[in-house]
Amino acid sequence: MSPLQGCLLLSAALFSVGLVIALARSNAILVLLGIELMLNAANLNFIAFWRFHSGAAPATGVIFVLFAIAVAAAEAAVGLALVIALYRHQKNLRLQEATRLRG
Amino acid sequence: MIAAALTTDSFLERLPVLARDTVTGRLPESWRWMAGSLLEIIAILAGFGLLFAYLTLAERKILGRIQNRPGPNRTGWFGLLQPFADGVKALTKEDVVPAGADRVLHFLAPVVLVAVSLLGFAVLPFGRHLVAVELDTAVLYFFAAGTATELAVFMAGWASHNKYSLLAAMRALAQLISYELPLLLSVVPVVLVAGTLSTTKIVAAQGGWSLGFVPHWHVFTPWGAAGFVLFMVAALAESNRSPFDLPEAESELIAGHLTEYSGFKYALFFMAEYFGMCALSGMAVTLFLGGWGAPLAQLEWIPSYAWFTAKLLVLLLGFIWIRATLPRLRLDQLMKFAWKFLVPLTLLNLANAAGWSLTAGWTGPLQLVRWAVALALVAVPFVVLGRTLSAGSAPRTYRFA
Amino acid sequence: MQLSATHLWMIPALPLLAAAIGSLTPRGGRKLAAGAAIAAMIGAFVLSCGALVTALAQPAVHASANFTWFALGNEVVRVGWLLDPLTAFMAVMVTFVGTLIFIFSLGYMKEDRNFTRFFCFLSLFAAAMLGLLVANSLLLLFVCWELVGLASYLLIGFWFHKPAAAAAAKKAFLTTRIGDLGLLLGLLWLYHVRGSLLCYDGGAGVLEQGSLTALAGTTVAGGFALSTAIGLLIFCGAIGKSGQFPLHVWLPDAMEGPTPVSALIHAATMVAAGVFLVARVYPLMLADQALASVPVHALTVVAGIGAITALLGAAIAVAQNDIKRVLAFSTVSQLGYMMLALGVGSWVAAIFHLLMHAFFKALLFLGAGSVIHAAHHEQDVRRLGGLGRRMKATFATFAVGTMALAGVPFLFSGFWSKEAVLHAAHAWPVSSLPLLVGLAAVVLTAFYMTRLITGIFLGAPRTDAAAEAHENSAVMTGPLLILAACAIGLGFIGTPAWPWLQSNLGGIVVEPESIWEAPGLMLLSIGLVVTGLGAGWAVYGRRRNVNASSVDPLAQAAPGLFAVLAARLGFDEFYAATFGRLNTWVAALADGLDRRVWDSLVSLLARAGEFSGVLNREADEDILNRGFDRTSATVRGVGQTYSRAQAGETHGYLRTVALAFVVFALVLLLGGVR
Amino acid sequence: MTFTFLILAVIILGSALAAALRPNLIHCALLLVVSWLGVAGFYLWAGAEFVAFAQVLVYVGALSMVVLFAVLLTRQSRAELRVDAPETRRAVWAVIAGVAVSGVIGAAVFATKWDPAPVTAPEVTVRGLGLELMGAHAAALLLLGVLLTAALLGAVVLAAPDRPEKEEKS
Repeated sequence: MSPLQGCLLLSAALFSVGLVIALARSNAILVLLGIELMLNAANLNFIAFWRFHSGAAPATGVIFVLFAIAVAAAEAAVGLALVIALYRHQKNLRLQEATRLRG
Repeated sequence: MIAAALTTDSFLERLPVLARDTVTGRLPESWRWMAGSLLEIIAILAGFGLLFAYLTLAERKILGRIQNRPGPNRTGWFGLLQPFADGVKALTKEDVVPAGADRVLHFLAPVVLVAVSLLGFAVLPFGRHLVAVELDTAVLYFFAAGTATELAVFMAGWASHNKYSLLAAMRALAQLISYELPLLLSVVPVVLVAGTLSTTKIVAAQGGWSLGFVPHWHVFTPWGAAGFVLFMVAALAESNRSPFDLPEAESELIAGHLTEYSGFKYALFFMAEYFGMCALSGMAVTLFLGGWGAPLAQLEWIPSYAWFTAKLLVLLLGFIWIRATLPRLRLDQLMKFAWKFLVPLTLLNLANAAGWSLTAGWTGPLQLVRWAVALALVAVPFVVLGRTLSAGSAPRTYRFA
Repeated sequence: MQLSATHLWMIPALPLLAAAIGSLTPRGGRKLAAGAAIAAMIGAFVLSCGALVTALAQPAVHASANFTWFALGNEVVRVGWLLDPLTAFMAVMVTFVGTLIFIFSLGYMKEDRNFTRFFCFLSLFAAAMLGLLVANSLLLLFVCWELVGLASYLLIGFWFHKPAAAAAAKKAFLTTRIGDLGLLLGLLWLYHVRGSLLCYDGGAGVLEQGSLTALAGTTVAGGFALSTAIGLLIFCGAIGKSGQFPLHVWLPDAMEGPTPVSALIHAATMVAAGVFLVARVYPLMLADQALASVPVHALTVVAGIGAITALLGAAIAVAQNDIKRVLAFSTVSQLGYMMLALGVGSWVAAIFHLLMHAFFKALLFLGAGSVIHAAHHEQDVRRLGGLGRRMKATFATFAVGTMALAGVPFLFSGFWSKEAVLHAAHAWPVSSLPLLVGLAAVVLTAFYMTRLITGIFLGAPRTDAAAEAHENSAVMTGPLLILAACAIGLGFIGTPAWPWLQSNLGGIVVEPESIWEAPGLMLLSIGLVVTGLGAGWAVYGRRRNVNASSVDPLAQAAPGLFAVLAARLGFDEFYAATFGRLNTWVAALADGLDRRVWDSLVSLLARAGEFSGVLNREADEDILNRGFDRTSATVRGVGQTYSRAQAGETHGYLRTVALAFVVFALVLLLGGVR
Repeated sequence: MTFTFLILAVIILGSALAAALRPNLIHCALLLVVSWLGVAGFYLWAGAEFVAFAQVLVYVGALSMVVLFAVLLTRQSRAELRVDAPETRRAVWAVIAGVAVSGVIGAAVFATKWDPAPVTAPEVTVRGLGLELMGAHAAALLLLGVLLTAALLGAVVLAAPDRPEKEEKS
């Protein structure tokens, strides 16, 4: 197994764990954190390819990750603000109860 | 890489490196790296541990002198053994963990705090050849390492199972987050002008003298002076020092998030605070005061680490002096100060530094223009913002005091 | 100092600038507004003197500076400035008298709230008048002419809160507008025929020989020469502005404005504009003289109108009690003299009289203003009296003005100019009627001026206001003294012994009638003046202690005639009964048309629109809407069906996404796609 | 495959898995912080120093704080932090989905024929990175600034109370 494959497998596993957290836990904050984990897994892939795979310009992977981190920060800020708004509406954070937009 | 430059330096200058090489030179090649790192860690731990011990003593003595009392003077000669007595006391005290507390986190909080506050020392260049880790991104590393302190404060507050501790921790967090912004922003101009994130290169960029006696330290430029002041103010708040010591205000908040800590855990918190103070002061020395550089070319024979230590001590004594002088701020004043005063000023200072580096080629009378503009960019916003913020709040008059 | 025609525009520009300054000055800036106005007038006076020097260097030349104002297609409208002795003398007179009136106003309007506005209007008035004088184009002249009308409207109605003032302003504006209509028509006709309105344009101007020959050579309906028709139309404007019969009715009413305004209107500017206009287009008027075939020459009409006006004004003035009204009718009468002089062919005598009259009439009006100001705005002769002792300067200057107006021989300017007019009339071959009328007016003039001066200054005060009056400040008496000096001294520039003015007015060659040729006429006229003065003294001068309510001696002697004269021969009533009623009737007709015919037409159209709208709506609702309703119901049903997939459960969505990803990835993997 | 990498993988996955299982919300959050630190360690191991420190600054320094604040702001009592255990049915489905995804990705990784990888790490200095960011990626950087500003304002608007003035009155 090459280092690249190892990294990709780690990333896949991390992604799955994030997915499981997001799917299984009912607390909205934890769901958000699971999504953050998935994003981290994606970033991990970028770095892995940047390091172990010949390709584009030398700094592309790093820059990609930097942008991804910044976007993730923005996403988390908005997400947590949404969580607070959600809490103000239904006095708890159980995501399965936030079904007011059901068709 | 260091060895090449070594031969030209004086013996005193080379002494620490020589000492390390003497120890590691006896070991097999593959072990040298590990042993060298260990030696450096031990040196930092020992040096700053001792510094911490005598800093507490110095603080107590100086505060005492300022408050017209002798301070500790019973243990040893002039009370010089007092820190050790305190250490023994802290070690032998009962370690109380409140019922219902999160035991793991309660234990982890001081450990994490001390650990992360030690991390910053790794990138500080103590002397010409004395830096534990030479990183391309040293400044970033320094502040990244410092961020975990907030986590530790939160852990301490939350794990104590005490609502006052938790509230105090939240307040402390708010303060730390608020002041981290001006702290980081006041560093950016230095990075911008020096063109690097490496601490050693930043120190190197401040080498040399103009007119033969004015060192090229950043503090001697308009933006640098402003940046230094802003950095030190934010550093005071980051290390929870007076007048920003709200998180642990003993007299008002029963020591805040530290309420439920006693014995050696409390001592660890204490230690972490001093370590943080030392690290930030060391960073200030590195960024603004020319690091280990000597103020005059004639004084270069004194070894560089001595200069660094001297500057560091001056800053630390300044911290103590400020603590003895200024009263504590109210929380809203603290927040207002950070967001409405420090942050705008640091942003302006950043623009100022950008202008400074753009006009680096100006000579002759243009140089005067450059200085005038930069000075105006420092002074005018300071005065205007200060006037605006303090409008309506005249000095208080006390009727019965 | 010289001022060429090219720079002539600066003369009106200065007061215009002052007017702009005055209009932008807030109410408190009295010194700025007044200072700017007076400084501008003094500046204009200096420039006018320069222009006069330039003009006198070559009296026979009409120096002009023309330029293109704008172009409409091929039609190029050109305007310009004209410098000849007529312009120069008039400009000097206007600026000089104007300056004195402005200074006088400083004192007279001191208490008025709208002081700055007053000076703004005065400056505008002066600017318009000066613009009229320097214009070489009849179009530009017309523009300034209307501006004069506007400024007079603003000034007569300056105290517009007084209903009488507002009405007088309106009357002046509308009445002069009737004359202006004739003027405009004349100008349009002239432009249509000649394609230009420039007076002098190096041979191509309308007042130059080529144009005049063409105009006189064309005959229009009724056997009139074209020049006669156009000249008479232009003369209509002069009738309106100069208050000639039958449009004289506005002039006495214009007394409602502040007295300096009356002085300005009657002495220097507005009424003089009419005479000036006729004088300016005199070549056009003269063009038909040589033609024997025309039924009536233009100048004959002018002479006739002038004679009627002269007699009429003098007669009415006899029976008026308001100081300013007496002076106003006197102005009407004197303007009649000028027109008469123009009509009988003595252009120089007319201008001479115009200039002299400007000075002594300004003097009289300002003196009247001084009296009115001192007597707390009491203008009724019957309620004054005995002011001579307390207002010596005013009395003396007013007496000088009276004697100049009456034509007391040899010393006073009025005598020389009046004699010139009478002799010109005497020499007129067409008819002796103007001469007789003129002589009659001489008697009447002397009579009513004696009545006025004795009523104001002699005898005992008849009211408290008159008793408390005292002399005004130097800012008001100063101009009076200067004008009095002019009223005496200026006459000598046109005496037969030294006809300096006559020889210099040159531009048009009309031999001045020497008054020595008919010494009998002069003696007769002197005798008539003495008769008038004596009669006045006999009737009014000896009856010192009459009280304010007593009946006028003339009214006792001839009550019917006096009443008719006092009612100004009923012109106002006559106009009200004829034109006024016609106007009302036409308005009623138009109103009826509006209400009945047009209204019903419009509402019919509206009904039609309404009906089509109803049709439209019905079609919309029945046909279009139903179709849309059905479609949208279908769409809504589909949407409801699909929206069941929207479970609202976030986990479910995420799970679906994940499993879908697995399925697609499997498909790709098993399909062997790399 | 090095020893360091294995340790890092264990830290990352272990703390993440633990976070998936712990009932206590605070513990979950702190464990995820550990996981993020592990990812930062991975970046360091891979030679991307700058990204590693950025990861620490953003995730450990800022995001964790926001998360903890959110946790404390949305809680009424300490007991509430003990989140209910996942419902069994949903948990099973979640695990199935997770295993399926990782299985598919793993299969894809093994099914792909990778080029013989160049072992030399690409050299990226901070200076080079900065020049690249300010040069080729300047537009993206500007957009990112706009995005962050918008996110900040949006977060403030979302989290602010609906009608503060009404609350003052009551």
